[in-house]
Amino acid sequence: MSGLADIAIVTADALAGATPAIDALLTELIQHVERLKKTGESTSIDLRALLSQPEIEHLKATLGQGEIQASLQAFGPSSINETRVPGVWFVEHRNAEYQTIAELLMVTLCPDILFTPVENLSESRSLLAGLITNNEGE
Amino acid sequence: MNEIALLNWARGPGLDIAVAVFLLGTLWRLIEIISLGRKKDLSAPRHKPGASGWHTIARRSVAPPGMLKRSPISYIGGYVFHVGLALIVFFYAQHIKLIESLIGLSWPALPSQLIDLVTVITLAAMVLVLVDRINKPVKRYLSTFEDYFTWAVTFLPILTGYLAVKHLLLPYTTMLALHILSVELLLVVLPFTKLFHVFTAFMSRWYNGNANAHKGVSV
Amino acid sequence: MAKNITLYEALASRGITRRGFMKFCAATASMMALPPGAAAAIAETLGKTLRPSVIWLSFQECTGCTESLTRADSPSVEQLIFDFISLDYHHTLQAAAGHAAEEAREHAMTMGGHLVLVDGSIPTLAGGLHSTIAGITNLQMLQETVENASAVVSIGTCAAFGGLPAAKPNPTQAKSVQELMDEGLIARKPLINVPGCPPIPSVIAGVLAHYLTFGVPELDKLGRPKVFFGDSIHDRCYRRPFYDQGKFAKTFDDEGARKGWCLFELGCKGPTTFNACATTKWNQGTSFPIEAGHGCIGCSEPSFWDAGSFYKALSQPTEPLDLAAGAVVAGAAIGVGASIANRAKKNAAKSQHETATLKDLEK
Amino acid sequence: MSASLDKGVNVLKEMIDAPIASYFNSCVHCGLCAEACLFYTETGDPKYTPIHKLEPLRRIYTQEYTLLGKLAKMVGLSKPVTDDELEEWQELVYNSCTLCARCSLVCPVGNDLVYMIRKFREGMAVSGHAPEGLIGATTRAVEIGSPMGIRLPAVQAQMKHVQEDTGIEIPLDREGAEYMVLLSSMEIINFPEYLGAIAKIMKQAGKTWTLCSTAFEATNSGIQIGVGDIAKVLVNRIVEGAERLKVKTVISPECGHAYTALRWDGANLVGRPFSFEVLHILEVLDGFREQGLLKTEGFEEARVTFHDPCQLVRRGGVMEQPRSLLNMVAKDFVEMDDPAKYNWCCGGGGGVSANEDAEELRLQAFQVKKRQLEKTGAETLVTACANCRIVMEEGLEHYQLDIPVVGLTETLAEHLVEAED
Amino acid sequence: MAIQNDVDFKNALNALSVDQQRALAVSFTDSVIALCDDARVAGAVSAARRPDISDIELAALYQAARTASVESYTQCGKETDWAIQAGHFVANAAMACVAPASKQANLAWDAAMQARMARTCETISSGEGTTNREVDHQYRLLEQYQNQ
Repeated sequence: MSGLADIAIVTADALAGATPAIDALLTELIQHVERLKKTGESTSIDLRALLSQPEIEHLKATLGQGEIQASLQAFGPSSINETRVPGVWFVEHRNAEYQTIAELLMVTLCPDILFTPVENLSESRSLLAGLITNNEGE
Repeated sequence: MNEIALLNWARGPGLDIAVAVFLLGTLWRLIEIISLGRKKDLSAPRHKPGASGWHTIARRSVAPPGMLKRSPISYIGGYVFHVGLALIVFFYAQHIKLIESLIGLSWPALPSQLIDLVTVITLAAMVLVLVDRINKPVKRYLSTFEDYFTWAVTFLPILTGYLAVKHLLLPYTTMLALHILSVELLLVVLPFTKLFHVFTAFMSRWYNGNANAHKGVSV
Repeated sequence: MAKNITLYEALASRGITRRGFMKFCAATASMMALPPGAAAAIAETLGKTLRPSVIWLSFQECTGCTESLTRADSPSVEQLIFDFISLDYHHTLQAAAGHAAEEAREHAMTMGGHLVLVDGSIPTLAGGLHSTIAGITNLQMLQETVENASAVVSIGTCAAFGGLPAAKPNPTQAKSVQELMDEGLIARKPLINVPGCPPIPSVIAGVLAHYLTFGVPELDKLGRPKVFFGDSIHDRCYRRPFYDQGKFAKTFDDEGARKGWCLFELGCKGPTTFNACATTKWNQGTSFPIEAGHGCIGCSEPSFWDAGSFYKALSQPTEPLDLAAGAVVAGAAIGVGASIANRAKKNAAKSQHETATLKDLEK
Repeated sequence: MSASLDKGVNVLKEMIDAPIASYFNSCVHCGLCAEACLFYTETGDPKYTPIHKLEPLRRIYTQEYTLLGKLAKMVGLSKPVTDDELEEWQELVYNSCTLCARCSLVCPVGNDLVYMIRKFREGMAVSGHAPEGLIGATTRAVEIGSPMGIRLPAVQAQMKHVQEDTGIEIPLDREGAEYMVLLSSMEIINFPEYLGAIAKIMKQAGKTWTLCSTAFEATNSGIQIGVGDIAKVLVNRIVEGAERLKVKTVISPECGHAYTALRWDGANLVGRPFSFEVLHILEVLDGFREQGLLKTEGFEEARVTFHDPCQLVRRGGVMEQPRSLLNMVAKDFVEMDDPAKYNWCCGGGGGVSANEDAEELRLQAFQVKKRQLEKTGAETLVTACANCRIVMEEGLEHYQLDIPVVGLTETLAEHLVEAED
Repeated sequence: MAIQNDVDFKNALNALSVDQQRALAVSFTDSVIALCDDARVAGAVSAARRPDISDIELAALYQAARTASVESYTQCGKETDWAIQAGHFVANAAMACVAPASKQANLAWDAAMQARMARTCETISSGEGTTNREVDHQYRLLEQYQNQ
């Protein structure tokens, strides 16, 4: 061998494209969407526990991009995107080093993490007060 | 003792002991048999083409006229499971690896899907011959504990091997250990049971063929 | 950092917001291979749990386990968890040394309820004097430390199964924590084995997180958390299809190797090894040995050092057949002996032969 | 009388050799030998499985000549062979075995079972377990010179009778003749035409031949009962006779076991190669045919088939000759199923026909030959063994089949071109 | 014409019709019938004399004679009784007498041969073979038959 470069590290591209696992997941999603419709109950699925990285990529491409693209800056960046399937969200959490620490598929009207935490409201008042500029003379 | 330790024992000391017993037994028994010798035939020989011990070694692998019809299961079942066994033992990649590591020889393997198929067929054939042994009056009459024991000792390695490769029933580690252990059992009992016919059958064919070839009869 | 604060407070003090914390919990759940639904429960418990006191004991080991953990770049989830726990003793990491260090440990012990992490195996030959710290043997130190502990986690294969020090011929009679408990040499406490040489850092952290949130996780026969050690490398391996198709690399530089075929014949121990490498992967999920073109060496299994060469297929013998030659000689000897006896008997029969006549035909 | 189990076991210890050891080690109890044995196929009784007939011999082998067998005997796992057991086995070793060797031909592991039965009989005989009929025949063979009690005068009377019929002189004790012709008692008694046939054929071929006053009997009961020592005595008579008359060739008659006894066992019994050649009459005739010394005219109109005598064909190696000879005189010659070396025995060989106890079983076993025969639709059954001939006559009579059975030699003789003198 | 040898004898017999052959067969057999005490044999021979005998009868008689013949065979390896053996050949001769016409064999010739063997056996059993000439007797019988 002339060099390490010659060792083709063939990752699972061998298996790119739809796989039984993906199809299974998609069928499962249907159930979850149904439940969401009936009972309003949300579900989230940890993709990394179920699929290989290429599968996740493929699924991401399959589900596509919907109307909402939110991004979050807390303990590293996160992207929270609704897919072109209403009610199905793709959530990816990264740490400060931009390393993925969780990839989730959520079936919900709106991912909880987008809601303002009630705990934070306490500081809102003072923050807002601090924002009020000079109004003496009343 | 956990599975891994069992597997390591089977792959190490176990195999060492089994092969040793096999070699010891085989040499001992072969010498014990051959050393009984035989008298020289003083009658004037009659030479006929096709009549010799070597011809008989080959010829006896083929069913004589009419016999196939008389006992189809013995022949078809027998052929299938002997050929199948040979293919599995000598043409499965993992086994060739083993042989290579023991004696340094290696040859191309058969596709493992084919071996899978052969294994299933072989197992079926073995069950068939067992049923035949129980059903056929003659076979049942002749059969002793040894006949059923040796059947089991031959059947187990194929079965456990298949289950291991297919990851069925038990964790691979355990099944692989059981597979290797069952093969070791086979090696140990082979020289001391009717399984020894893997060697003596060829001697017998030769003796028979040679004696009759002296009379110009190709048996 | 004060001892009586919760993890949430600890994180908040590092400027991590509520959303950050929720995100952290989600990641932790994912790391612990729990359903994302559990994130809420984690958030709740971690919101309440106080910093536990942890004593980390290193015995016959190579510091690889500590390395594995500490090399993870901050602020990874692992790091945060270790920042959270009060690591009262770790003679490699702690600033204090000598008597100060030992005092820290004794102080932590006396309070009790602490968690003990162990890496390295424990020598038992000659009272265990092959490895001592500050004049006491590892065995004694473990005995004392475990006495009032709430649980023990064996980090790495040496602590979990004996590992390298216990490999043949095991000159120090090194034992695993499990063995010592089974033999009653140390007090029996809840024990979690996190084998691997080294273990995957996020697995170590995941186990700790699980312990802190939900207590001792479900374990397999070898005391390993099922969530991480439930599947064999082989079952989760992306090269598995090639195994099923019977496509094997024969050497490390052949066509098969380039095509990324199965490494079974090159000695991969994936089928007999249970660990999370194939899913969690290493270096923040970059890859794992098989992905890098090398077979699994089975480092998270007992006595993996004694399983023959790393490069021998599972179907191959672990050691040369030493008895064979002797057996051949012995077999020949027995055979010749038997044949001499047989000849003698046959000749005796011949000499006893009286020519048979008509009167020999009837009694 | 001095037969004893010890004598039997001792002689078996002498007999057991490498082939026997190899055979017993090879058997996998597949039972195929039974399918080849007419005593099993016609009765369906598994006890007639050839390998089972050898069970006592097997035990003696393992107990005497294998370490494990000795051990098993010591700890009582393997019981020693008893007199009662051998008595029980008499039926299997004698009554239900014609030494036809069909089993030896089909055994997939190659076991020569008949070789073992033959040796086992050595032990059975001297332990006193041979059947009365065979003992009688053997006694007459040794004391009178023929198993059927025929003395020289009877032979001479037949000679005279034949001379009168044929007008050809039958030479006796003619020294230096090329051929010495042996007879079997059966021919002297039942088929004197055989002698006439020889006379005519020899005349036509212009060969010198003779009978021998001290060795006219070819059969050898010693072989059938299985006592080598006695067989040796009987063979020696022929060897001495042949050497006294300085003949080139001794002709064995149309009797299967007489041929194998002389041709294949003879030299081994006397312990030295023969100074003369041994040929079966059919070998001689076929030789004449090839040299054009055998001229025939006309053909048998009837459809004929040929029964291969086991000892002559499968055990003797005379296979093509009967066929080429038969084709000289038969227009419509059909083979039976399983011809030549695969033939089925008539059921009376190996001493069975001389054994009253075996009669019923023999007739039962004959059914296979009956089936074969009916399938051919033959009107005449030709064979070349006086014993097969009578056994089949009886069988056909028993099953009410009206098919004449004739000897090949006489059939040829009837078609000889009459020498004009 | 005088019969001198078996060639003439056989040819002469061949020239005869089946019924004629049967008649001669009977007379050949008669001269040795005394050597056989089997009723079936005697019965067959006497029945064969009847010119009006039917084929069915013949078949039955033939079967009976045949059974008598086979039963009187001396088994290979059994002690020989020449008297019984003589009877056996008489039975064979009797078979020829009642052989169905369908068997295109020479009945008379077969009977003659069997009769001769019967005579030989008788001479053997009665000690040393007396010079009995069944042959000539048969030639004469044929001549008589031709001359009547």
